[in-house]
Amino acid sequence: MDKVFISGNHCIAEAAIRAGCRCYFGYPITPQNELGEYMAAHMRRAGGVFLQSESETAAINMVIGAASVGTRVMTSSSSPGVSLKQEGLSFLAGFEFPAVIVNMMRGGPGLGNIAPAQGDYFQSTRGGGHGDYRTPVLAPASVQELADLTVKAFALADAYRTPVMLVGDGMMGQMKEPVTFPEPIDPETLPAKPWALKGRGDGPSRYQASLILDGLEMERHNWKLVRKYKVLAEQETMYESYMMDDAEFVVVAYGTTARIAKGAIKRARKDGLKVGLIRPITLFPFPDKVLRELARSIRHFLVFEMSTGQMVEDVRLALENCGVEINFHGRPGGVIPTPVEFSRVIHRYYRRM
Amino acid sequence: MSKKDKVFTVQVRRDFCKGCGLCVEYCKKEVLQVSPRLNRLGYNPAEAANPEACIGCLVCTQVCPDLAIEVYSG
Amino acid sequence: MIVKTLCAGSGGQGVLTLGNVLGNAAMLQGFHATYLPAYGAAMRGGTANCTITIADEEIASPVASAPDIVVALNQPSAFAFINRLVSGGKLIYNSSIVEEVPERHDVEAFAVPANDLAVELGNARSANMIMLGAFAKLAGVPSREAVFSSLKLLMGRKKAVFEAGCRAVDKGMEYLS
Amino acid sequence: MELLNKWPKYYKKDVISHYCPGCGHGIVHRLVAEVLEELDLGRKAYLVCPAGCAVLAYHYFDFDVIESAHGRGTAIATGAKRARPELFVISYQGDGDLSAIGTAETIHSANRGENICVIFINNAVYGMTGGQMAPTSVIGQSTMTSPEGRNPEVDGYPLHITDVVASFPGVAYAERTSVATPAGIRKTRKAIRQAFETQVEGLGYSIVEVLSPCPTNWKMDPVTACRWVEEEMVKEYKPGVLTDKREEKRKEKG
Repeated sequence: MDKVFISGNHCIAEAAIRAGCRCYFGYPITPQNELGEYMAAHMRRAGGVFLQSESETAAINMVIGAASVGTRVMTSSSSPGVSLKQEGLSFLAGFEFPAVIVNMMRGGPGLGNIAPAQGDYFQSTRGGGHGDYRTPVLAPASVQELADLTVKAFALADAYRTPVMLVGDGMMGQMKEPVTFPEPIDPETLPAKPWALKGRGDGPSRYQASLILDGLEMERHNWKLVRKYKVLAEQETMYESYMMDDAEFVVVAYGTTARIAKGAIKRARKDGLKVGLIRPITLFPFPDKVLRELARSIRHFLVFEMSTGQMVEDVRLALENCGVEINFHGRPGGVIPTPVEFSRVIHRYYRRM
Repeated sequence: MSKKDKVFTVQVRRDFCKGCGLCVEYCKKEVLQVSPRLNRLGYNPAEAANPEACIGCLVCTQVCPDLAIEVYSG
Repeated sequence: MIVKTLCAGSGGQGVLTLGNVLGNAAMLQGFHATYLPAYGAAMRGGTANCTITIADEEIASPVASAPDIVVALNQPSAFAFINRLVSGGKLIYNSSIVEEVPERHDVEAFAVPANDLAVELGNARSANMIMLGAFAKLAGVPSREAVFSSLKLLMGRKKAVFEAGCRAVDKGMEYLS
Repeated sequence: MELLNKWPKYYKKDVISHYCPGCGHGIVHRLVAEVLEELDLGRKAYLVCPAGCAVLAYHYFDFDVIESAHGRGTAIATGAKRARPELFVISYQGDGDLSAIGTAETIHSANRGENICVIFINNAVYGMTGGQMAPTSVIGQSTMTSPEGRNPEVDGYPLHITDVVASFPGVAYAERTSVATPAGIRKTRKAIRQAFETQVEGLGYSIVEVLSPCPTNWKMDPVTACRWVEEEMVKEYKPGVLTDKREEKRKEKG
């Protein structure tokens, strides 16, 4: 297929439809409105359902309904709206229903602003809602990757029976880049979901409950989820290495920040600094193994985020007892850092090596 | 044979009854009463104290929240 | 090669369309390209701007804190963005409207009377495409053919609009030759 | 000997419910199962059970059931019905669920005219959490959180949510009944049947509000609780058909 010059928000919607998503429920919030608008224009044509819900809470529960009957389903929002969806995310995780939830993060807390930010890392990777669960989180850094990871998100959701989050920010959503879309999947050809509620027909009736009053039973369910997350960590962890071959200093950044970091690293390389980048593509599961391996030979790590320091905690956890130095530089609340700024920070810490 | 002449049998599934007494209250023919003996759930279940008076109106089965009453004809 | 361009004007001048045609043209010519509109509250305030980056390698940040070229379609844009230009950068401004360009000695300024040229062409609304032609001439990318292909892709369904666009692009290119 | 009241096909056999003695849920559960059987809908039924006393309804219903978070029943029902219109979708909800925390979902699913059925159990109290005041508690009603009786100056007035949604063009059928008397139970059965037929015909949203005794939380014996429904509750919530736009809807559909 030819390349298309398309914005991130439109790209996610198109990729979702191509991935066999046939239900979308959402509520307007900037900076991801174009996603719902694209769905409104194109989903019905694909024979699917677009419905603008009365609230974020209603949207995520409509997602639960559609997921429960075996349909590939998506909702999207931005930070304050995703907070409202946390109740439903917890239920999706408990029910083990596949669904894709997009968060185009904005500045916060509260209404914050609509500029790009990465302040929802904790909320996304730590479960966010109540209870003992995690959500796989994918963090694309280009519009092409938005397309690829949207398709991946649906595949992961189905394979592991879990809600999957796709996190970007206003910049990812608004930016246009050339994209090659994958061929559309006919949802009818996807593997059957024997657990889906489709009416009992002539078979036995089934139910889906998240209330598990028996303590031991609840515990068993929780350990089952943990085992699932372990398999996810072993098989689905994704990251990108950039200029790491001879690196003596590692920058860790994701999403938009990783792009800016690449610009900074290019500059630093011109100045002769041996700097590379590890870009987590899955934020949960976090690519801790690769960081630990690197820590055998590299002593200096620097984390960039558009937050006051959230992913850095995962880096610290990954490198616990490795005896390495971990520094952090962040710009929260919707201030987009520049490659020049990042390269200055790289220089500063590099000199101390 | 008119309905009047039919014979009906009321059976309370003792261990399903929670003794709410609604069947006793609504039976116009006073067929049912609350048993003085506890059932396995610990309730005083209803029982057919006056079975021959049953006219098969099924009101008792309709007001029973626990599907604890069975009415047979013949 | 990497060219970062900021296009700015008032809402309705077709600034975002200009950026979109430019980005598509760059893609069709095989370049890496990003297009980033300013959005949100500022968008409703009557000004519009977008940043287009064209490169022959992977583009890091799509933001241009110091653009190589600024295309200013109105007076406030010329004032607001000339100072953002990188030293040695270029300002292309719509001299039909922009009466005054702030002094800056380390950048070059190019006047294009886009609205007057558009009227000459008989299509007053094509000032943005004239500016695009001027840009392509000055920047050397994208090629005339790529811009035409882009117009075809985006406006091809309306033949008259497409042809008017091509004429305007040519007019802009000619003006700066 | 012939058994006159056969066990409903879609009610699990020989399960003792967790409901308190004299609770109206058991009656409404049976009616739902009976009407599903009567209309041959059990094979494709999908029921959303609420957070509340009926949260365990899947232990009794012998067709497909999903549980919802508090108040979200009609959102889940909307998602399921939109995704698979061939399903027969019911949202079974209590008064706290439907008219407090789920008000928005109730109003908007009704206003969209979702082709679903809502069974609304109104017992004027939060049951499962132990008898707190509900939006539907009547004036003067003493509850755990209105110990001196519901005072409109502090607590507001009883919310007539079914009357509200009945006025919506998307609502094809709305009826209020009670299960406190044999006659009321017969009417409830009929109302549920009308509501179910509304969905089968594709006419839109239907709701049956059932005034239902909660002896435990009202601190009454079951018989007195039924009397309280008939003597007090019905003064606030008058039973009857609140709207029936099915004929119009049929004409619209052509």
